Amino acid sequence: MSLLRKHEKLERNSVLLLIFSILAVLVGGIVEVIPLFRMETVIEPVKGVRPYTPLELAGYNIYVREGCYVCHSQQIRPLRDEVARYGHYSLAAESMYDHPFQWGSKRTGPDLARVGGKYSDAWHVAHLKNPRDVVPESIMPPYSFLSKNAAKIDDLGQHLKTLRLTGVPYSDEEIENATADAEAQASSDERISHDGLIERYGDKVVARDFDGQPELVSEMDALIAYLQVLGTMVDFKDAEKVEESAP
Amino acid sequence: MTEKQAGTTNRSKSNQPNNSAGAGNEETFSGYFKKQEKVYPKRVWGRFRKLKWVAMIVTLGIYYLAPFLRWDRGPNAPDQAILIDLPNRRAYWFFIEIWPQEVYFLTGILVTAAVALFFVTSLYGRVWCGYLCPQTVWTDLFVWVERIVQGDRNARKKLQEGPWTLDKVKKIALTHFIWLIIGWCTAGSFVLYFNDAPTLVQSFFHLDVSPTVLAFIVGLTLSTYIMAGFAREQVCTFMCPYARFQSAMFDPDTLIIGYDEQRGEKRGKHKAGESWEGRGHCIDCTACVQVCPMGIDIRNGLQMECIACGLCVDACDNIMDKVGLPRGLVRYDTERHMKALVKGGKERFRILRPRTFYYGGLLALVGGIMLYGLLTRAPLELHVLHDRNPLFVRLSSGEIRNGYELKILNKTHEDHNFTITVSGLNDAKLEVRAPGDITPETLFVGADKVGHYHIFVSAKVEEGNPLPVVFTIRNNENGNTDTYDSVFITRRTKL
Amino acid sequence: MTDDHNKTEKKIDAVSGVQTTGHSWDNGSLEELNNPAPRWWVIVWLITIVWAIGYWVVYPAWPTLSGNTKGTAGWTEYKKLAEDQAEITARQNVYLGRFEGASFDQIMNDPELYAFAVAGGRAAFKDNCATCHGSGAEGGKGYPNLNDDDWLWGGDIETIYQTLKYGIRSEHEDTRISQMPSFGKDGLLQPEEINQVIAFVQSLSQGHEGAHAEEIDAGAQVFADNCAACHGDNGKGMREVGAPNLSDNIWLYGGDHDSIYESVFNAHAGVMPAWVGRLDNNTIRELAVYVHSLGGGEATPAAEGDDQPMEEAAPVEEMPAQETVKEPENDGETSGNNEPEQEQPAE
Amino acid sequence: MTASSVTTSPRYNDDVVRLFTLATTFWGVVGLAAGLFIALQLAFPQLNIEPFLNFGRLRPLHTSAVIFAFGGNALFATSYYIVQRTCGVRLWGGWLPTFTFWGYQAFIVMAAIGYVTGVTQSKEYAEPEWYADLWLTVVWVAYFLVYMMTLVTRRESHIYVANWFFLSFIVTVAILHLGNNVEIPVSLLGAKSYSVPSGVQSAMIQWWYGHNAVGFFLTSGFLGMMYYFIPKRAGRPVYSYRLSILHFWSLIFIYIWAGPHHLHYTALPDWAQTLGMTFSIMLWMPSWGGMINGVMTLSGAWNKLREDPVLRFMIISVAFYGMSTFEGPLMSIKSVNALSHYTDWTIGHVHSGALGWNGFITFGALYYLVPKLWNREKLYSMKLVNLHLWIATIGIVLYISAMWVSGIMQGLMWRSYDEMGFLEYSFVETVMAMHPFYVIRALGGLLYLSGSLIMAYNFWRTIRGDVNEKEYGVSGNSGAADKAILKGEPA
Repeated sequence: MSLLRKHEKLERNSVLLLIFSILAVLVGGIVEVIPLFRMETVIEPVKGVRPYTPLELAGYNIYVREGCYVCHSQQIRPLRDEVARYGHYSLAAESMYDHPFQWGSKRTGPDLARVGGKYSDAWHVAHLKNPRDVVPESIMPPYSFLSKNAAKIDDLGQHLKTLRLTGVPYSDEEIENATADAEAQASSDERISHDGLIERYGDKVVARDFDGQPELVSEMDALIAYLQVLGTMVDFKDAEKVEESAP
Repeated sequence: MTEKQAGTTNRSKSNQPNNSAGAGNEETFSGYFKKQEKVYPKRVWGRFRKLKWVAMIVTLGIYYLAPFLRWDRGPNAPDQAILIDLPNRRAYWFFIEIWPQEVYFLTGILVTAAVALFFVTSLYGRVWCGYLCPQTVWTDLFVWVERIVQGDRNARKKLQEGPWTLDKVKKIALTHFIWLIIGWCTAGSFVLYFNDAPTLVQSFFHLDVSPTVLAFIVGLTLSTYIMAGFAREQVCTFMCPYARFQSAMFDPDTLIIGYDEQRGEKRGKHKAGESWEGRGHCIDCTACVQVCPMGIDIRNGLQMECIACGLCVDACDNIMDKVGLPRGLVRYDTERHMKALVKGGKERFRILRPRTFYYGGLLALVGGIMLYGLLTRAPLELHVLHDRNPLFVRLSSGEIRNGYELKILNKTHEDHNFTITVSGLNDAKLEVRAPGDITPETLFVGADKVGHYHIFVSAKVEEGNPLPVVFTIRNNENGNTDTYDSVFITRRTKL
Repeated sequence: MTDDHNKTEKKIDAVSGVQTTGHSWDNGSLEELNNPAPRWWVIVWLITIVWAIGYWVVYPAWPTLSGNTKGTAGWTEYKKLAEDQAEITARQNVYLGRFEGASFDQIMNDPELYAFAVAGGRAAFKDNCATCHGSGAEGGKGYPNLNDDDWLWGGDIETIYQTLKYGIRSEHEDTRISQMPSFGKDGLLQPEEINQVIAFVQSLSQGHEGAHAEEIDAGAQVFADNCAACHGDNGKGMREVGAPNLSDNIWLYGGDHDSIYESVFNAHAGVMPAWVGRLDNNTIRELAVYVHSLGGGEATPAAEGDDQPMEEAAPVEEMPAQETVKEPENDGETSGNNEPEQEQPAE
Repeated sequence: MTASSVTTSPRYNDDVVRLFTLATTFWGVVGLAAGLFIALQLAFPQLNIEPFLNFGRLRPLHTSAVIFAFGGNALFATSYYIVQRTCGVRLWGGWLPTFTFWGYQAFIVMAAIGYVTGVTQSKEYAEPEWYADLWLTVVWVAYFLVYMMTLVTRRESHIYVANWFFLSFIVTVAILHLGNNVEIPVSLLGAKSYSVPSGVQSAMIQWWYGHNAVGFFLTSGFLGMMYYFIPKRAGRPVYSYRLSILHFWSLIFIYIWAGPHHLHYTALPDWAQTLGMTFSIMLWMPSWGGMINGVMTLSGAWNKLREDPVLRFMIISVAFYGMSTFEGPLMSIKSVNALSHYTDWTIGHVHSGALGWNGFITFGALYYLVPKLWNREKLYSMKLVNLHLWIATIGIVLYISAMWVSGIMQGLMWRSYDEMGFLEYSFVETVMAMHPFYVIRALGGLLYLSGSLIMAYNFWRTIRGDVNEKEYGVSGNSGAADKAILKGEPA
């Protein structure tokens, strides 16, 4: 029986057609997606990557909310010009706590995977308020409202808890202290102790009044805290040896 | 083309009537896939054939020879008239020189080309396809080679279908060899547009070319060989999107090739001396079919395959001359005109119709903008990028200083010195950080180069919002200027 | 399906002469021709499939139970990156060779070498110096701003190089050292005297104000007795000992009353690590040119103007700079630790 | 509404098709207007009005409005129309089709309000948050039921090829939607959720989804449209039944693999990138199978192109389909992608597909449908259809040529080194260089939007029952063929 005759069966039986269609479209996804969940073959064993602090997480959520990913990538490709322009190429480990990933697909603006520490807080504040004040050629939208809005930090514990369900290793203590940690991280005031924050998230955590408004933990504080940590977690002096053996 | 539009594409009917069955052979591989029906266009003489030869000689001549044209641009620039200099990121076209920032001219060219295609097509149909498209021109050339080596239509057909004799092997081998040579020349010429032509030709003879050049040559040789030698009309029929666009540009006033059915039918064989009464002028000699490079029968009306090359017109005219009838049984005509003739009326060609004006106007507009851009192209351009980090510096004197990255684009072919000034600040001091004795008044930029300088502007100003400043660059020798708007920043942003 | 009118009658399409499949829909207005597909279509498709299979053989392609196929070429995108970068490094090495043999004087007058040094220095700065001095070298409290025109130890290229190489109060034996007394903590000055001297010092940069004239005068005396030895009679500072200029608008530890009080009471002694041994000499020299280019760089003092390449003696007494031509012996030992010690200078 | 005055065959449920047709037209204008606005924002950043009308929030609004609102409604309208005609039965499910209409509009509004107020998952083309995702699932299941059960209850023995494509589109989009939206809400009263996969896995799943949103929403579904309206409008049988079979199965099987080509040179493992690239190349011919079948179907009716602008829309759309499905595999080649990715070349590519293929085939289908659905003898004006065609075509030309050139230029500028081995351009210089292209692009968008407004006007007048007397008054000399075409009948 020819192929055409066999195909007639499918054409005459809608359920069969449906089943074959489903089978046809399932294969590719299964082969490509499932093996990626064997983390050890995908994520390099580098040191330093930690979950976001509550304030950084609040910043990440603002980044998501404002759709920054539509213009900024967070993925430095291993191409020599990108490495020269933005720094060490991105590792899978560095976005392992991003739910979802923020790699982006378009660079209307520059890549931000390693923007952390590149510019001062003051620059970020000025730039976010009105990009053209500091970069006259910029076409980025202004975000001055971030300075005026208080960051919503009272429910950060709930956010951490949700993320723990997805596999981010937040401890009970971190969840409990989420709001306090966020407040502490946004403050330069010496009267506020940063010890708990540092104990929980490591001594590389940057805690200061990011937006120059000590009286308010603003969305600006949160976003800048997030931007300033981007790409700074892995110490590449260490990582290079690891990469050799990486997948 | 008339009411009898049903009688259209008849390629299979006329060329391969036995392919219609389907059912019998559907179980074999070849039942699923139809082999290309090779077309053997017969030789033809006439007006349009001449025009095609001229078009071929002119286009191929330009293509193969243009890289060798020279154009004097002075000592600091290449003297090749048409050159795309990728390493130095410049493109030259006679008097025009394009820098990377100016490739929007390329957009202009693309838009102009598209509109021009629409324009010409709506007036004259697919004449681009018939006369100028590379696919057509090279195919035409390859067919010519085939004919020279293997003979005309019937000889070629016979050779192809005949057994493999030594003679056949020789002829086929020679054909393919010449095709490859042409392909190689085509590829070679392409590469010449990206390199200094005489130098590259020389290094060819020394077998000293880069792998990139070699890869391009191999790739383009093969693609020319395959496209013009084998794929041929299949490209136009199945693959080419422009063929579709052009067909969609047609309207009843578009010139297309048409068979005058009213005059031609009823067709039939005709012996010399027989009366023409009661029959049509078409003697069913199939000359129009035999010469067609697309392998169609134009008498079946407008078909998607038709590239409007006019060879069938020539073929038919020759026959009409022989049998003593007026030419034009197959001719370029418009639908409206033909319909009017059927009704006995007289409808003239409408060259000037609204679309002519739309397209003409659009073409003039885009062309005008391009021309304006080219004519007013500044020989000097200034970019001033404000330093981001730090945004400003407080000096020991209490003054505030901002840093800027200057880029001075000297698009002339001479070295020049420039002066930078800034306005918008009181008592602003300008300082250049550069090796040697360079001052803001003596910024040197080499011919056809970009000068990079880092400058500092300091002024005694109160803290406040960013101040708008304007930089002006002036050529010390010829006085050309350009300006750039930037800002002077004086404080860290607080609320 | 329920209504199975037999429509399997195949007919020949009048226009094309091709048989239809006999299926029809929409009251017979939709039919299908039984044309075969064009052969070139399947040939090109097969070529792409063959090509893909070949690609899978050569490159990493299919997941397996334990990992994935690696491909015969041993290709990874990171290896490719290294190859591409080597091309650029080769290009830069040409300049590096010239740079290595050139004196600062030659570098500062050669546009290419200068541009090369600034670019190289900028890259090295981000990796090594930005941690303390900030990525734009704008400094911070306790860490000097390298963009301005105020220098503790001198801003000509040789001195900057010297500072980079051996550091300030670093562990290197050739480092420059000075120490301001802790006037308050050690009881050298009474709080009242400190306040007086602060009034005086502030007046140097901010001008005299009538209301405090008395206090300023008293402070002037305290200053002359205790501070002028290092900071100079008029507070202009003394680079030989790294004593800052107190009469300008730049304050490393803050210029308000409380900050100055703290500085006088406890004294500061900021530390700059020695980079020799951590970075190669070319990089240190590139950094020197870069820092010099930031805007505060000063001209080399004319007197020393011989064309000796490399290091030239810095005019500092305590520092036996002449010996610095030889590389220290502990060169390799410290290279494992690339992080500069970050000693907070405030005691 | 006007539907009450309309009497089409009672055999079919055309009320819901009419609703979807109107929605398609409406959302088309909205989506294109949003596109024009954000295009202008890139050329003139002063147009950003923070916070609600910033580019970052409007861009998803634009993409969702054109893909899901315009394209989705078009797919609903045409699939419902086609499945009834080719199965010879009324839509299954009584009120269920009407529910899919209102349910789907509710989803669109829900999503749109979310974007503007900053409720987004930040996954391209899957931005709506968990509550909207859930709602869409309900609507989609209803859609699937209506469609599938209509097929099951059909009165024709064979299932027409358009329905193969529609069915695979509906079921695959369901799989993709569920697969890419595994997320946990922070609280049941709040909009925010976190996706379960993170990093690499989240990227791979997202582009498995994202690419096949193109593959099944914008390709498979629209091919279904093409397979009905081109043969109907041309009055010709489909060119090759055998090609239909071959290219349908190869297309749906291979398309799903191509997702990783959006992640070339990222932290995604090399092997997955290789699969994405090679399958994209192998997808070239299966995609072109659709083009060949579309074009060759017209081969016996080529002369109609001169008279029928609706058919012209269709043929141009197939040409654009062919162009973009060639460009796609080309851009999936890693070395090409290294240059093109992150630049406007991608934007140009997407729009040659979206404006040229999806837009034009939809316009063609709508021009066919409106007179039929409202039982009008002909469209209000054929000249306006022509005008729409020309304006939109010029708009596309401006758009894609600007984006091609700017994308390639930007890619080259990013990777350009000076003689000393340092990067030649700072990023912001490439932004400056984009400006002229952004202006040209916006101009192209303006033309395209104007065309769709002309279409909306034409529909409004047609539905009202108007006929442009002036235009048809002179139709006397164009003969019976013209009249037949004006009625939307194959001549």
